[in-house]
Amino acid sequence: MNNSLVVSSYPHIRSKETVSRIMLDVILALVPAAIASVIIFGWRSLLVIGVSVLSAVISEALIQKIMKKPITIKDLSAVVTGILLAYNLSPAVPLWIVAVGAVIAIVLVKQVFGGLGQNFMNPALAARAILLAAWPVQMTTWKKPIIDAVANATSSATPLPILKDGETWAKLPPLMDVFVGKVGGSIGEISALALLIGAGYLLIRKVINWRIPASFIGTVALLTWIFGYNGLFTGRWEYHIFSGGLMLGAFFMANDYATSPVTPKGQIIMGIGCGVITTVIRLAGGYPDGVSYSILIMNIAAPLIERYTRPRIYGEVKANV
Amino acid sequence: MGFKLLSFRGGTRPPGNKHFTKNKNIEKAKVPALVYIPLKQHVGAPCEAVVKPGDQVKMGQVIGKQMGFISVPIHSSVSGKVKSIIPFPIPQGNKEMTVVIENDGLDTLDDSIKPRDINALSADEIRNIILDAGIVGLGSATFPTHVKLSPPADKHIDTVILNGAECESYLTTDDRIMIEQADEVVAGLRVIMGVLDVKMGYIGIESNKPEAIAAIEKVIGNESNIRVKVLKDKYPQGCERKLIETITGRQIPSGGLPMDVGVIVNNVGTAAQIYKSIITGMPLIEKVITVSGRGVENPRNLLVRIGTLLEDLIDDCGGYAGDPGKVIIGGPMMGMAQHSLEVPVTKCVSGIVVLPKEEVKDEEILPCIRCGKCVEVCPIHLMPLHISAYSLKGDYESCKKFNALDCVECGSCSYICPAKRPLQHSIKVAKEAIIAENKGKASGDQ
Amino acid sequence: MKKSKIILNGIITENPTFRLVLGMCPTLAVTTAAINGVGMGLATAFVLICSNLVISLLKDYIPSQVRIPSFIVVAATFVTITGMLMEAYVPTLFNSLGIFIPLIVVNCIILGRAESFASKSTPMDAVADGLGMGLGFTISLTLLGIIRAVLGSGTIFGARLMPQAFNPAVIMILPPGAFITLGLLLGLLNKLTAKAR
Amino acid sequence: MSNTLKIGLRLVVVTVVAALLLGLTNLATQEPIRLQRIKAENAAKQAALPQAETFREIDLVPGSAKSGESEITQVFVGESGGETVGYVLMVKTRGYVDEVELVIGINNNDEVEAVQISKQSETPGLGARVVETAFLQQFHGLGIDATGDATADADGGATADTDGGATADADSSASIDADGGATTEIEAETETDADSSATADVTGGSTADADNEGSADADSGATSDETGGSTGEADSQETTDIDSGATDANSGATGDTDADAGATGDADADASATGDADADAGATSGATSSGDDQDIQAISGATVTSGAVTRAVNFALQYYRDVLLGGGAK
Repeated sequence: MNNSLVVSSYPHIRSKETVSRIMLDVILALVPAAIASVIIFGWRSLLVIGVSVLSAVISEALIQKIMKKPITIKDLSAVVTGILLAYNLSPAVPLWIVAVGAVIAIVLVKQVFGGLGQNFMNPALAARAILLAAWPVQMTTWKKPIIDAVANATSSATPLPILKDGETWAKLPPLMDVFVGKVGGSIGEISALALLIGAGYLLIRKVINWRIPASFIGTVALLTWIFGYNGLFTGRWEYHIFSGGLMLGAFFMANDYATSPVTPKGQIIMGIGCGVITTVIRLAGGYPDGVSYSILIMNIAAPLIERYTRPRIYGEVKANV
Repeated sequence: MGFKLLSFRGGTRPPGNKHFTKNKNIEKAKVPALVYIPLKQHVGAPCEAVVKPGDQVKMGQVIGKQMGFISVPIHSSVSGKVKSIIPFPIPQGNKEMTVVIENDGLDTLDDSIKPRDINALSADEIRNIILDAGIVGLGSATFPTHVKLSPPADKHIDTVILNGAECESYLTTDDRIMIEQADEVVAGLRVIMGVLDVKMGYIGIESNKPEAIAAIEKVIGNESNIRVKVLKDKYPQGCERKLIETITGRQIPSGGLPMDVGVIVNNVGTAAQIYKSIITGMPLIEKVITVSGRGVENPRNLLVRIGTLLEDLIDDCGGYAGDPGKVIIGGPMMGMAQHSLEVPVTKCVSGIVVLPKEEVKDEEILPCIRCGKCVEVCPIHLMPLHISAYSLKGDYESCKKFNALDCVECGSCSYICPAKRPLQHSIKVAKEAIIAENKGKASGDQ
Repeated sequence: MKKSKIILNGIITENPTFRLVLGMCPTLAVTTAAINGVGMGLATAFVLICSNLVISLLKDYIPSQVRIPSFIVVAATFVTITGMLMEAYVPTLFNSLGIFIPLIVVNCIILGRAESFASKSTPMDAVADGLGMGLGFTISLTLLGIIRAVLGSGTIFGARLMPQAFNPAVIMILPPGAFITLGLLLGLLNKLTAKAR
Repeated sequence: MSNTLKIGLRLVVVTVVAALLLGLTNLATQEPIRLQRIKAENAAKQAALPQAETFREIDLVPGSAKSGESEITQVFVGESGGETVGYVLMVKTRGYVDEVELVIGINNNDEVEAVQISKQSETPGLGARVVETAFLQQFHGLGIDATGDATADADGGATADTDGGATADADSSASIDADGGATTEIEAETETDADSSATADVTGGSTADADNEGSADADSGATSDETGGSTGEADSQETTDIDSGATDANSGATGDTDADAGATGDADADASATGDADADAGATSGATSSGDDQDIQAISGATVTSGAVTRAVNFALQYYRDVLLGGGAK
């Protein structure tokens, strides 16, 4: 008789998926954007990312120690939050703001609400919103792309403010520049190309699904095309989808597990909601970009959406016949 | 049969691992010197022993008599002497009264066992034969088959489905039965259709069993009222509800039974057993069992006498390969882990999987990250994360609102969960609590 | 009950802001600077003491069916009087507290204490309760005001506290800052008192 | 029935007593409040035009008293010893939160003497800072000729609601000077009448982009001056009109630079765009007397409020020029 046999409830096999593996995949998927950022803005980008990640991880460990909870930094979720926060900041941002932001994200938004999976908003975006309200000057100090400065010195304007006014469209940089990321902006959001490479990886690895990104980007594209400044169906949607934080937001933040609905229908509603709010802010609002605010607003609506989009269970309708 | 494989929404595909035994013929297992035959091997009331220690019994002789409608008799699987009747562990983990028989090795047949002419029998006679043969659902559900074949008059049954999906990993029992006993399977289906007076029969087989599909199709030939349905290789395709939905497009109402949508589902092994028992008169005393997994030296498909202990079976397969981590009766998704090998094979056992130590990891349970994968895989379209969370909080009322009772306990959610949360287990806990409460209420009302 | 205990109760055990979580509107709105907190707190304390006293005196006269309107009338009277007096004699404070003075009427503290304490107690106890609650409110508001002003503008009671290099976090003197500060303070106090128990 | 009556009666008694108390208080405080208000008003008028001893209200010209968001509500003639020493205009304008009321004193030199804010309820720490002396002092000496294009300089975090109010920068050498941790992009359209050169001077860890447009005809051309770890870019082309301007102003050059410190343009500049254009005020002092350039720095980030106040002052000056001067009041 062998007493070393393990007895547990079924299933006795588990998939290879683990939380840290998922986080690692997300980190890997974010690497191309970091490389793009270093090429475009120089090493300062990497410094910001480093400070952000380090502060996030340290503050997670510290707050868990203070709150006498198990320290879970090895699940890598703090690293992901750190990277995402940095990606939403300007490469010229003072480093102390980065550190403060990471602490806000981890302590105030994530751990205080119960840690991994319990945060009601995307920690990185919430931290960014707080930073922006707290230090508007420092947060909106931008850095010109270094690769652009040499080649073409006429304009460093990013497309979004130009897009706000139909008359200035002539100033739009070439679409390819916008797509590759040769424009100003936050560290992680400038290169749609690099983000798409990462997003492709995540889709293949099945870490994310297509629902939120597709409905988000699709909604923005459709609405910006319809409501162009020069009459209906004249919008420059191709600029809209590759500019600003849309790619980063759609693939890496709007579909953040903890803050988006788990139901398939809910995810599509979430994406459409984000798209509508983003478009409204971009076309009619006071800010150039609305991606982060749209995601935060929809984050708050996510539990409600989830409640009303509970999948119809097998056999439910016919039971009433 | 189109080119598109039939499937359903939800589900997942754990590694199949059927290659261990897929191409191995069914062989007769060694008959042990002692057999342990529990008096409860089916869903329903346990049997009452009709032999006492010291009695001589013959192979196929009734040793436990049926108690009530939902129950079947139990037969001796060997000839020999009753040694004792003791409480003994059964695969489900608890102990039941068990008849221990010393095998005399002669396999002397009981007098009642004689061949019959299948064409001379009426539907009721067949039902009685099935009952007397102790046949239960052999997929592992062990629901008495004669009950299944006696639907209430108000249920109009128009379809019979044989379940040859075998979506569990490792197991190749049904696969081998379909390949080697295709005639019996199809004949068994005809018997069932005849008893129920049904015009249409389907055999659902997953696409990963091409040999079985070919064998069955060959037997069917041009017969127009029996069809093979090729199903996508996906877990839990073999779940009755999903099988019916996939093949007929009908959904069993929440809380209902297959017969509510006019369908009766039987395992392919059950069908073959029905046919064999009718023509040979031999009751259910042996079963085809897959012994597989990296933890056994020589994985095999065996025809095993009921009452054989697991240790005898493992020995028969060359013993353990390395250190065993887990011995599972059934497949790894829904099977029952055993803490010892002193457990007999009963009618519910369709396979034994031995996982080596290195495959058994004690995974750390992390907080739910709301990835939604459990929602995606749930074949019933439940939200396991919420039910589980409520269950762990003891809020069974909310579990009920989230349809915990509809859970089919396939374990897909626990399998897929990256945080390794015991989703299925906690849902089961909630289910049991709700059922207990409902019963309490019902008896309170009376 | 001892008066000192009643007063302490209002300041600590049942602090209206941190324990009873009453009067959130002025708490969140006026605490952009410590001085506003002091002013608002004292004005509320004054109204609270007066209304508590009067309600306690009238408790046998006012029929229970119309007690709520009566309490409101009493509170509103004192608020209006306070407003007039402030405008006449301390116009600066009146200007900075602005709209929140009339809103003292609907401050739950006033009605809450009238209903749960003053209408059941002797006049002197009611005054003590008003004093305690008023002071508790003042202290809470001042504390919030100090934190927000220091972080949000680097000043305390108008004097520069933080070094020039400090970049004030503007959000702290905006409405979100009020919520964040209050939330964190509530959490902190709960944690501290939970330990004490 | 009678019970209901009794209850009602008691409630009436309570309310009557309350009304009495209120009446008494009102009686007692009425006079002090009135005096306070007069005092406050007078203090504001006095502060706006210190040289006056008494103020006499004159009639408004209704048609000209309102323009866009700004409205002149009262006009007083400030007198000292029977002599007119200036005017005080009460102006109402629309701020970010609510109405802002200003008291604007204009002296006999046709310049703004002082501006006072008599009522505002702007955001504390932002718009509410318009009452600060540092901001209001900037209006001192503002002349009437500038009214059409008086420009201001946004300093700090301009909120995204900027509606063009925060404009500007002017000095003889048309330099845009972004310093501190400021800024996004400053687009300056420079028309310079002098031998000035447009320079973008960037210091600190900031980034500036001065994009000065015009037609280049200057002798010095554009220079870009970068210091610190910043990136700056000056892309300037100037219109030069050498003979006219250079001689006019005391400083030897007058520039009229219009820096738009509006929304910045980046994807994420949502909350607040910032312009930090710091005009070299010293260089303009001479020019102001001739009324060519004005610099009013928006305080903090609240460009909506600052802009509204600036426009209100300009409107008051316009009214003064068109109505009070034009009407032969002087």
